[in-house]
Amino acid sequence: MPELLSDPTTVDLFALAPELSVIVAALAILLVELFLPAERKRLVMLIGMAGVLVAIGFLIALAADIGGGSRAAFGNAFVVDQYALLFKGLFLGVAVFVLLLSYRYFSEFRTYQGEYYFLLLAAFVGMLLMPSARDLVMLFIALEIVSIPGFVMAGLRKFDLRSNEGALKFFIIGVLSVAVLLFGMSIVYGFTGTTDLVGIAVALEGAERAPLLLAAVLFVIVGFGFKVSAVPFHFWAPDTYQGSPVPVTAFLSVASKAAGFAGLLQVCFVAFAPLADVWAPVLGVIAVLTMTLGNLVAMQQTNMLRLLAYSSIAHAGYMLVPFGIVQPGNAALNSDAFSAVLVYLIAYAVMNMGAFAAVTAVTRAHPGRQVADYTGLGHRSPGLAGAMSVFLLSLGGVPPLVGLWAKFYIFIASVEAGTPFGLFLAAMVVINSVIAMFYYLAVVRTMWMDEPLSVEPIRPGFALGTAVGGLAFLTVGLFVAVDLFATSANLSTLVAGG
Amino acid sequence: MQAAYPLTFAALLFCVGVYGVLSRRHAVLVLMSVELMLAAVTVNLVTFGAMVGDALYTGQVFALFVMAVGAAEVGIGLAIVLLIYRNRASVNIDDADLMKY
Amino acid sequence: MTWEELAITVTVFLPLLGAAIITFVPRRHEESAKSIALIVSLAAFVLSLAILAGYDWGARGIQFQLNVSWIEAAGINYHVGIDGISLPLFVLSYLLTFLCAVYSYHHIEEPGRPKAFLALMLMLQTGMAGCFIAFDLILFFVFWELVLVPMYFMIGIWGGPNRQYAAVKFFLYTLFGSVFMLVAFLALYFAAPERTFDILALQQMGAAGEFTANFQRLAFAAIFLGFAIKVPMWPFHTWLPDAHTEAPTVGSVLLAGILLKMGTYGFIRIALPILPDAAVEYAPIIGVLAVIAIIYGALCCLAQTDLKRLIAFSSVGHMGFVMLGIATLTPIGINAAIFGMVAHGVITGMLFFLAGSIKERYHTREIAEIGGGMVKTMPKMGVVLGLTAVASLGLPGLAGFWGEILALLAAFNPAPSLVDAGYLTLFRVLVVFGAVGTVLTAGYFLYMMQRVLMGEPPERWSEAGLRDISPIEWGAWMPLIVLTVLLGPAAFLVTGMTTPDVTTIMTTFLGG
Amino acid sequence: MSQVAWLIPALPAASALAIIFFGKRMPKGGAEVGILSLAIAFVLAVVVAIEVFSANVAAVADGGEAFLTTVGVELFPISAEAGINAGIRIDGLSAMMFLLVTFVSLMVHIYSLGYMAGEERFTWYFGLLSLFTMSMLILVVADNLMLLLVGWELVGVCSFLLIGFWWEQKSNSNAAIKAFLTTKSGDVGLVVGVITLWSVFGTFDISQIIAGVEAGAYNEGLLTFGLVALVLGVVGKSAQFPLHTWLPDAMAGPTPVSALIHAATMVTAGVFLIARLYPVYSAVPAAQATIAVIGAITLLMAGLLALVQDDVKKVLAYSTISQLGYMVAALGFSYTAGIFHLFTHGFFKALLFLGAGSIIHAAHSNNMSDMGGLAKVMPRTFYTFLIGSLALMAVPPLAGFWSKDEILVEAAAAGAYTGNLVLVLGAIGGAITVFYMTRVLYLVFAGEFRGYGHPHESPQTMTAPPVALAVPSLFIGLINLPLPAFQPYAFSAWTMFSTEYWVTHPIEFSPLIAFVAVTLAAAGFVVGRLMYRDAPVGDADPMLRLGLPTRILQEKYYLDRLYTDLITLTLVRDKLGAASVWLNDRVIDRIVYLAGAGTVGFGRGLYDVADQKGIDGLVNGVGQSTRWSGGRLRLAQSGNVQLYAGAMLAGVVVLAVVFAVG
Repeated sequence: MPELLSDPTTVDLFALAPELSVIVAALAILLVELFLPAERKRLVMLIGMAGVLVAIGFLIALAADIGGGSRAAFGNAFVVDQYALLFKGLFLGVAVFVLLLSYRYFSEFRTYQGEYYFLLLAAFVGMLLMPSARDLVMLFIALEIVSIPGFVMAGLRKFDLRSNEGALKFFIIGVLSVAVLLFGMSIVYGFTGTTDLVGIAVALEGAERAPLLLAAVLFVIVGFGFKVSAVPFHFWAPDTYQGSPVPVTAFLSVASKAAGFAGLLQVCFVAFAPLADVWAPVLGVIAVLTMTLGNLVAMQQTNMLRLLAYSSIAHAGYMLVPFGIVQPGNAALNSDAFSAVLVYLIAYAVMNMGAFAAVTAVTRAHPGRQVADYTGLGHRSPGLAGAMSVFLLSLGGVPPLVGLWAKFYIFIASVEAGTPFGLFLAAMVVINSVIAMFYYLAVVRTMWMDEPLSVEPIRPGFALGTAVGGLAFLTVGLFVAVDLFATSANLSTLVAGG
Repeated sequence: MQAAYPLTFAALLFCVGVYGVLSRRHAVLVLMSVELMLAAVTVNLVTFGAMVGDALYTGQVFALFVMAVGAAEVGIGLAIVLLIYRNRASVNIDDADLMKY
Repeated sequence: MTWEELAITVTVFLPLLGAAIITFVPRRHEESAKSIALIVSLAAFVLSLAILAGYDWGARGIQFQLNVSWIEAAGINYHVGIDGISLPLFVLSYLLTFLCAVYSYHHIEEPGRPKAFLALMLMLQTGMAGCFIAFDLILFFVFWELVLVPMYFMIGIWGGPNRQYAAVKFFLYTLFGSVFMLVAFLALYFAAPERTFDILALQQMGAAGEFTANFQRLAFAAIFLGFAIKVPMWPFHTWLPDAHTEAPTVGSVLLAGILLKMGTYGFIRIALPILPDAAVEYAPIIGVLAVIAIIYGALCCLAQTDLKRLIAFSSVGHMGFVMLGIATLTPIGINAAIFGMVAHGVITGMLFFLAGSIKERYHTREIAEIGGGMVKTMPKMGVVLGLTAVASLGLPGLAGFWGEILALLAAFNPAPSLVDAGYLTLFRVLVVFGAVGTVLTAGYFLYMMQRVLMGEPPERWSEAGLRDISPIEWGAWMPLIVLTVLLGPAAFLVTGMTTPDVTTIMTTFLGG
Repeated sequence: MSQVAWLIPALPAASALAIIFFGKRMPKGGAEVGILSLAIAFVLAVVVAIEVFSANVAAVADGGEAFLTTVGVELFPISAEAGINAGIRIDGLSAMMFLLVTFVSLMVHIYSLGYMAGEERFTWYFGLLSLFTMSMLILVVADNLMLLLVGWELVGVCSFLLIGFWWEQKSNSNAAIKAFLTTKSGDVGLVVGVITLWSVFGTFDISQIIAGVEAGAYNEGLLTFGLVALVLGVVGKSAQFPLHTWLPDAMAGPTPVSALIHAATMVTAGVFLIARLYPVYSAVPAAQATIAVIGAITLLMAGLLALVQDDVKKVLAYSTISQLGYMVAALGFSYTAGIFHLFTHGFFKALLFLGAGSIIHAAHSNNMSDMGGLAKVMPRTFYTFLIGSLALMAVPPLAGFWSKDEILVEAAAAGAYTGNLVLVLGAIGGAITVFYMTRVLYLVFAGEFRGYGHPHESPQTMTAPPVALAVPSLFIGLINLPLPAFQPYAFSAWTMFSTEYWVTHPIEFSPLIAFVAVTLAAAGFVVGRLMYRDAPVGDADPMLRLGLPTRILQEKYYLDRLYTDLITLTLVRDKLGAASVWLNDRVIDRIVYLAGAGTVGFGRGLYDVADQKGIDGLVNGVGQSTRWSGGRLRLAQSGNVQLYAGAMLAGVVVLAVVFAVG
């Protein structure tokens, strides 16, 4: 295994360019913010936006450069391939929208703008690293770079007890799960003698299945399970979502979760692929529990953010379904499952981001964040309510919105598996989709069919309006291109690049 | 073989950490328990690093990373605890139950 | 791209475009949404007539075909086309939408807001028409579901006092069914020897016996659930009376006129040809349920005190005749079903228009409140209601007759495969019950006419100066009245179109 | 001429449209259009009849085939092979019906000019009359059963509209609904029968069906079923026992309507249908026996009912039912006897109804107890009514004598139990007929006027049509004189459906039967005169003083109560309908609701129990056990973060065990 021994000190600046440009922007924000008068501080958002856009530019250049191949740095610990690029593109796209969401919110919030944008970009650096990480160490670092700024951002509303509390819960559960993850990683390292993902796979192939090793594999998966808020590692999510500033919640429920899935994909489909017959059923069961619990509890919520929190738990459940059908050695099936997760992730990012964008707009007029605040929104701000309806219906899976297509891929993959368990998973997705419609529809109904509380329209402002409109457009129109996502980055590129 | 001793030690350490996280009411003690868990990981990594003996000293390097990141984490954690203490004059973890269900 | 290839796409998506345009109408000029909707729906209707004019009546198979790849990874194509089975319903959907656009000049229920209302209506049009031209299961499904949302809003915002309940019930009921349907579609995709969602390809495989009996049974059950809820067949009908009763007039008209037909159309287009063996097994069940629906719908109608609810329940019975025709698996039965669908669309659409206008004038739907004597207070409205009611009860010479009698005729002589399976006697018994159903149907309609049209009008209505049919209403209704009368003697307008393709689609069953 | 016989129904169709759309703007409210079109149609009918009848006479003379012209087109296809046709079938039967329908209709049109004068919906009335005539003519002319069915249903709905013409009164609309629904119930049989015949012969075409029967290639059981089912339709439409109850109620309509629809034409549709399919029926003895028995029961039962009526129109209505019974019974064994009675009866019953209308018009009441002595004030009405009555009483040589006598002769010739039943009941029925008509004559025309106001003779338009109808009532019986020498040129030859049938079923005369019938009739008259010479009414009326029999008859054998109360109201509307709604709202909907509510409740339960108590409780348990071991523990309800952590770790442990074992 020559690449195992490749020099870990090699650096490919071009391959690292997107990360570097975001880092530069983050540092620039910290610096510039010091010299701006209080009322102009919000402009640092533009620096962040510039950094993200430059990173997107580099991303495009990288995509053109690697073609079907890959570039690597730090030995083989950091790899840029099509898979990584797709995720990076997703993250940077989400970053653009999170920045748009944050602009008005934090400029009215008035404090810690520089810190917030710095932390946000720092977290995105971690995300950009995540899909490229092909080494346990690198994965761990990327995960922590995503998490640690998240803890701070969740507690950014310093004088709100709820925010404090949300941050604390997030922190404790996060740290605990990282500890478990690390414990697992250390044992895996001990068994395989390497931290390289492909190396681990090679070592696990045909190795004796010691119970301790299997437990360690589970520990590693649990670490990511926390990030994607799978049951029973989901407890922090509703409280933290409720307490955090809304843009941060959006970040947590979309970007952070996507990063978790990126890591989970790499760990499961590369490193632990030989043990798929062990972890797949467990993840399948977790998927069912996650979506069922998420949906059933979401139904009870009166707080909009908690509702979306449980909804996002449920969606994590859907996304875990393809993991449940993976079979060792069945390349075609695994590739389908892999694509299904990717497509769902992208769709989920678009529609959930949209929902949070709309919530951000409404929260400005109604800080209480109750579902009741949305009563008669359709009469007050038809555009906003229309967009929100599109997002919610898409989350519910109403065609031809993008949410349906995402579910569709999961259906196909799980039926494709042809096993009773696969069919069971498909059936659970079906049943859950119907259950989920209850609460999505309830919100839609409240928005359109109840008498409004006031006639005063809610104006989201330019940045937020652009975000809402753009995301609504994507939610409606993306179905034209779902195929592209499914085919552009399939499992083979990840495995080959690893 | 000698590796059994440090590994057992690490496992015990981890369990103590877990126990602490679950049972201590004082937030700082909880943070310390987390540190114990991370320490267990570090012991594990160093042991395995020596046992595997790979050329890159991955285990040891990994341990360093864990320590560094652990320090950062605890820093953030203490900051959050401080924040809570300032707002409600209590560092009891189970007082933080404003949001539930 | 020629006109032949683009015709359907343009016609189907034009209303959606219109809906998009309407949303950009500023609120100050909300009234101008009506003219836009009128122009768009008229243009779309004219386009559909152009397709009708360009259609080769004698030919079999689909025309105006366009088949391009859409989602290649999953084998989903944008495959559209039209044949004799879909053409009548396709054109009818455009006609009804156009008439609804005309009618909305006359009246839109509280809270008004024509902009949103008409945009939804046009969206609905795209979904409805799309269902009839889709030759790819997934495309079909998308259009099928596309109908759901606008109708949900129509009922939920512009509906009666109990609108929210009705809207949610409608939505979840249909969604429930359609999810099963989607699963069945996927199952077909995977079970096909050559994976495809193409309806025509799957039909050929179905005819060639590529699907095992057990698979067919399961797949048919799932598809059945989806379509049966939409039709609605007894006992999946309970969403219908609520939805109809609460829906605004235009919503009821389109719901009864087109939406219900999507279910029956689905049976003819998808369920029967792709799963012929299961169809033979399920046909007796469908037949029995259909006849139960006929009798049951009529009995429920007798007990109704609410005019609109009565009409809604009458749909259950009428669709029962349609399903009975389908259950026979014979060309005559299918022809009867399609004719029944068109006739029901025209007649019941008209009845709902009338119910809406009556509600608008009397401010009540309660028959007792109306109190009779409408022929005196509003002679024209009364006569039109009377004519439509007798058409609905199946009077020969009017549109409602052929669908019923031919369905009975077909049921007396079901397909050879059903006879071989020993169901001949069952079907003949069903004929007798179905015929009894026609009497009950006549009964409740006459009873309704007696209570609404005849007698001396209560004083408050005779003095209220109720306005008779307005010119706009005449405009919206005249085409339906003409069709109601015309489709009786000129039934070839439908069966002439359908017969070749019905024969093609039924060949599997004809052999036994 | 017969090629263009479709013009005969087309004319009233055109006039119906013209009247309904433009009638209000015409000087006579549209009536003139109706009368004109009917007059032309009548002329055409005469021309067609001459052509057909002479051709048939010629056929008899040279042994050729009976006259038959069919012209048809396919209306639309219903499958690759089959289609629905529209076509006309002209033969002796349809030519005869043309004559009857157009003539009576024309008379009724003219009569209505006076009778309906000043009526609010005058135009609408004439529109309906034309529409009805068109429908009836479609029924008559149809060359296939489907088209016949169309006409059949159309006359039903016209009848509904005309019975309920004065719909302001609930009783009228009730009667209309009753009539429509009762006949429609019978139509179940018709529909099933038509479908069955299609199933047997693969066609609706009457010629082909007859050809099929002659070829003998049919499923006999199915055919019998179909024909018996058709009889059910006949029973409904022609008001035969037990579905006759609608006809007396139908008298709620304007009297001219009763004359046209409920005496001469529509109610004979059933008789016509059997006659139309006579060759088919004659191949199935069981069906023929059914017909004969039903007819026999009806003729007697209805005749008895006529005895106790006070309403003059109801007497005539029951009399009509009774006479229809004769026709139906006759068709059990003889084609010619049946349709001959149909033909003659059409004229004199229409005459009687028009006369009754005139009387009612004058007395402002339907009840005979409010009449009396009208012979003096309205002589023209009296004499025409008398002629009609005598014809109905079968007094020789008036129309009714010949046709009724023919039925009895044929019944005697047919023998067997059906023939004998018809013979006996028919003879008794004849006496009853005479009796109740005698009662009517005395109560209405004799004695002093008992009503209110001053009755006077009706206007010209209302007296001329009865006069015109009196002529055929007097003489029309002579066209089928049962003389062997005359027969080749008589009615039986004109209307035959095949030469063979005419040859094998000669019309004969039996002096014995004629004598017995006349004797019975005379007895009836004598008894009637004795009882009603002094025009006793009300409680004095001997027929109303018979106790139980009167009661039974007045309650119409309780059949109506059975139908209306028990079936229609109790069972269908109140019980079954309510039951269905109950089933709908409470059961089916409830199941769905429960499923929905169950899911919601399950969610709530899961949320309360599983999430909050179960998972939380599990969490509590895990947390507690750790706390115990630490020695400083209490039951802690709050303290969430650590419970979360505990749950998470518990999950890890459980999964780890699963993993390690798996």
